[in-house]
Amino acid sequence: MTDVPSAEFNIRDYLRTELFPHFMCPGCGHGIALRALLWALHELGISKDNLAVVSGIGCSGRVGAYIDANTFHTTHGRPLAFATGLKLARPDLKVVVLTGDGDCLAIGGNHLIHACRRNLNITCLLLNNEVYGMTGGQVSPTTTEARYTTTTPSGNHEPAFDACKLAEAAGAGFVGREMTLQTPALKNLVKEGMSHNGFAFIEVLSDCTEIYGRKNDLGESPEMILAQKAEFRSKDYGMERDEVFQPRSLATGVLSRNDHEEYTAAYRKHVLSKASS
Amino acid sequence: MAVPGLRHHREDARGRGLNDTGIQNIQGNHACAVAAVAAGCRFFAGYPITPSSEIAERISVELPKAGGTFVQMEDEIASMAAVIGASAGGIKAMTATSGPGFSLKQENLGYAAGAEIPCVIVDVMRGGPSTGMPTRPAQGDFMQSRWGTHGDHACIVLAPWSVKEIYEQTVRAFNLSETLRVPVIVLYDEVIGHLVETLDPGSVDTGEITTRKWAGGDPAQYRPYACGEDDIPPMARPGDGYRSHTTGLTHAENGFPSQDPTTVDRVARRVLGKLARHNDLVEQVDCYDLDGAQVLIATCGITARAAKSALRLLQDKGIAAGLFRPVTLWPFPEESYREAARGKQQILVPEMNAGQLIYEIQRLTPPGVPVAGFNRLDGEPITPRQIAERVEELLNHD
Amino acid sequence: MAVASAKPAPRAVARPQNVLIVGVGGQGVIMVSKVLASLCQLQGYDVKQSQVHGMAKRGGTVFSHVRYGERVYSPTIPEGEADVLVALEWAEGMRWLPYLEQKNGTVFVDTQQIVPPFACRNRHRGAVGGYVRETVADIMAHVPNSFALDALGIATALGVPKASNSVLLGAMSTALEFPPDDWKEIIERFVPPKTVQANLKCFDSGRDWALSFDRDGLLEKHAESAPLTVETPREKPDDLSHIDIEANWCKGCDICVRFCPERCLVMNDQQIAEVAYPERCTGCRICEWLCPDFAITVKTPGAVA
Amino acid sequence: MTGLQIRFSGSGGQGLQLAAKILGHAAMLDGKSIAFSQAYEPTARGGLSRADLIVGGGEIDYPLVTALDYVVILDDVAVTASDGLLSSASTALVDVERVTKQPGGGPEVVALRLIGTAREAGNVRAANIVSLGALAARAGIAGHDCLVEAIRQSVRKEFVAFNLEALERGRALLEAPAEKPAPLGACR
Repeated sequence: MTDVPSAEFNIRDYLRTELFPHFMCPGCGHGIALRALLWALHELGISKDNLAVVSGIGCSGRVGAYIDANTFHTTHGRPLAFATGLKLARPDLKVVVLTGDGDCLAIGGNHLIHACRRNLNITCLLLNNEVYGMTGGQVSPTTTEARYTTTTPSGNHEPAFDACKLAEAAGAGFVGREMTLQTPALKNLVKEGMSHNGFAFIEVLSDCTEIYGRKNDLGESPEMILAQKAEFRSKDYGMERDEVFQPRSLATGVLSRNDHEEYTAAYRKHVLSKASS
Repeated sequence: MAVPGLRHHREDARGRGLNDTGIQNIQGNHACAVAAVAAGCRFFAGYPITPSSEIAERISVELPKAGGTFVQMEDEIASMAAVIGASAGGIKAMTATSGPGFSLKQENLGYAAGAEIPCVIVDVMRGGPSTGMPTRPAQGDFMQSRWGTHGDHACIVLAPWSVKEIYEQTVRAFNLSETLRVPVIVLYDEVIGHLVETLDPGSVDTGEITTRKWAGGDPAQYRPYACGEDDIPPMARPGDGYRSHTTGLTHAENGFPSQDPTTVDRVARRVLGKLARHNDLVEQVDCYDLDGAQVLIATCGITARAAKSALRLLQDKGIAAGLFRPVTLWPFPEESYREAARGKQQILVPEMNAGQLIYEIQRLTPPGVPVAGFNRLDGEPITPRQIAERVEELLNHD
Repeated sequence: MAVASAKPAPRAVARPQNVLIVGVGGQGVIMVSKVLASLCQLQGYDVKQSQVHGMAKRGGTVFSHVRYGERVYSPTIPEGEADVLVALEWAEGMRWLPYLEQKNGTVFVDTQQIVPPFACRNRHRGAVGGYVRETVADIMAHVPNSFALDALGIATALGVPKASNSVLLGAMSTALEFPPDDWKEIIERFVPPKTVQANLKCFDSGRDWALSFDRDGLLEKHAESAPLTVETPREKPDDLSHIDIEANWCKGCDICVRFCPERCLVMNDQQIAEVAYPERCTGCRICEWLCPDFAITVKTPGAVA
Repeated sequence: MTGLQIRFSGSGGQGLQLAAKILGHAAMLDGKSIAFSQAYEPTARGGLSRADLIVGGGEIDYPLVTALDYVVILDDVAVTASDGLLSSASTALVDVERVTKQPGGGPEVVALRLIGTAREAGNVRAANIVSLGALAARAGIAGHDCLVEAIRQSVRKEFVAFNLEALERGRALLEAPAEKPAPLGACR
């Protein structure tokens, strides 16, 4: 139970190993995403005692429990609202939110918008696997068009949406996207997001092999991961010029950042200082 | 000016704690906000809704002066979640709302009950259901306050009947919530929320301000939901080295999810039983003229004040009536009620709804004693005369 | 699209033309292939392209097949059938030489050497470590249509080292039938607006270089040069990386087995990952990073535990 | 206990809530307890507006008015609103200009130039304070010095002097024997 990890990144220093093996399905991308997060925490030198991880409901919500930190598994869609209270109460804590595409974009969509707008110093990892995995594979706001889920028996007819664009438009200080295959790049992106003084929204392209992959014949995890690689491009490539080959117009990497005032700093400056004078 | 002991004051005196201003005329909702800060509340998250908005407005002035944080969230659900988050971070936190907003908070209220996170929720009742009559009073949330969230859960509901009592019960709500790790609801109607009354701080009795029990000792030995004889587990404050897990799933004493029937049953029974175990702290009733009364009136909030006036009207007519008022509405003070009801010939439950409290009263009243209701659904308060007339009518029917 | 409306009718090409573009991550292989593919498409050809990139954003191998013709069915070029091979990096050029059509194929190769993190390491127990040993002279002697140019040098001289891929595009344009202006029009659309002029200058320089290529002179100049070799010290067996697998945690997803570049791992009959060829491990850690179950730990020699 | 029950009523925007609050404040300064309630309707302009005050010597049992001792009526829209609360024991102070109807319940009606007096003082919006002055003179709810102090503490500094003058003019309406109550609607 020591809080001082070794110099080299050893993931077990950050895991509640007594809970392993974890509950996630074989090949679930959430595990890789968790590694990238812990790796980033290690490289940033963030103390486990000072780290609070808030998650919602769904597969993404269960991931936080494996982190040896102050972990809160809250209600469906509300981790950002919960984290807002936690961070305002305890600005000294590093607060990370783990959420999923259903949790964050459907039931919790309103909280996402306003968390971005407030620009509180919280890092939000959206583990996007395009499906409600925990409840058995229902369609989510990011399910690719025409894909089959247990509630789209004839293929998804609803358009998917780009959470990063939403986050950017709502004013998030930092917005990025990366796939699990690029683990070191994902780690670096998380590091960059956590270092940003403001709300950092990071979409992680995860995969749901067991439910979503099977339902749509997307192959095993390796195939699903490789398929992501074919569909997403680093922003460095300049998506807007890619006219010929454009399977999905989604870029990875740091997508936007701004220098809006961080919320707790603004609160101190505009409210607390005036109240005491 | 020749009025001793009084300093400059305005009714909406921004930023003055009760003790700073001395005797004052203050609105119920403002008293609630001032009391919360006095009780140690340092976080408030809310969303505007009539008739509770004055609480948020006042506390947005008071909290920053105490170094606390006020945030207006994007909705009622977020407010409740933020309050639980802040409390999980280790500070006293509160939200306030009215009927429709209270419904939206129910899911997270269940979370707070399940995870045993202290928090205070104020519900200022208005006419319902739905948007109903936002500016008119009602007492339609008696049952929602107890059974609004899902599943078996422990929670405390306090029902003040005056501005002074709003102050006292708000402080008490924090004390109980902190001591027992349970969500506490302060429930009153629009009449009392908007009522301005003269409040003398010298007459206010809040007792000692208490704070939750914090985890101490070796972090390696800490189990978040393990507790001693008192059934109240000490809480870990993030940053103190305990690194515990909090979840809305059924959990074992170590805080991690469990579906083991024995464990689930054991933990559930402790949580549900802890209020009964501390009933001396939880229960509070207020009774008048019980001795020798033929009729017992049982009600709370503004209707209880009408009933108290009605006692006098009835006395003038030679009818001996008593009043039983649960200040702690839930858990319902069962034994105290049975005691109060003993020997009475008629029970009357006036309430500003179609009949809610009456079910609890019927359940607890000895067989053979008639229990009648008097209900108003028109957004108008029940008057003392109406209660008196109803009592007379009931007695004449005998 | 002005270009599209002015597209000429496709000329009859007996069989699809095959262009293979190779390099390492970060060099711009994809950009070169995108320019070519777009150009072919706008000229009215059927185009197929396939590529592999991204295993390592910097340093990993990247290649792209571009095939165009009246009708193209398969996107990949079979070995020995590439009409043009463009290599942005020397060792990659050597590695892909077998794909070149042996008699008439043309190769453009940058003499720039990027030693990849893993490629230069001792990949097999007992193997001699090092970078490819072929020299410019070797290539020119073996491949009739070979152009070895210092594209990076040319681009650097023009002040835009990052545009060395445009230099190669210029050189390569001499081997394909499209008019230079069409190339330039496409390049303009693919590079950032601020760098258009620089890239076009690089394109011209590359094209000029290829058109005025003095094969004999260059051969002479390189005759005496030493092999282009980067030596790495030979690793001792006890320096090998070690893979630990926590069998209880492994759920058998197969990711590590499939993604290991050296094929060190296998699934055993219990569907649990196992190290079958420990000696092949180069310590790249890809299996560790991609294991969703945290079951794999790679211990590399010299690392502080 | 039950206390003295007072209502200020009229149309929205006439400053009735403020008058009731000042009176309540003055009563508090005078050592009494009050309960003040108002109709929470959006009636900033026009529409019925009322503010109820109960003044007592100790804790007030029922904080809402049940039988008014005094009612101030500044507009016809408010005349019927208090019908059920008035009796022959009640006193109604009504404005002679704006109130033309007879309140129900048979109260003693005292018609006064409340609005007109405010106009003469310089601002028609001071009718609330004029009424307060008249009511206080009639009912003796709070000491004069408490009323003055309540006004000082309740209105913006620059308006204190003017409001005190309005208060005095209101008192004078009932104290001056020359100002005999006029019949309802006499000024129309």
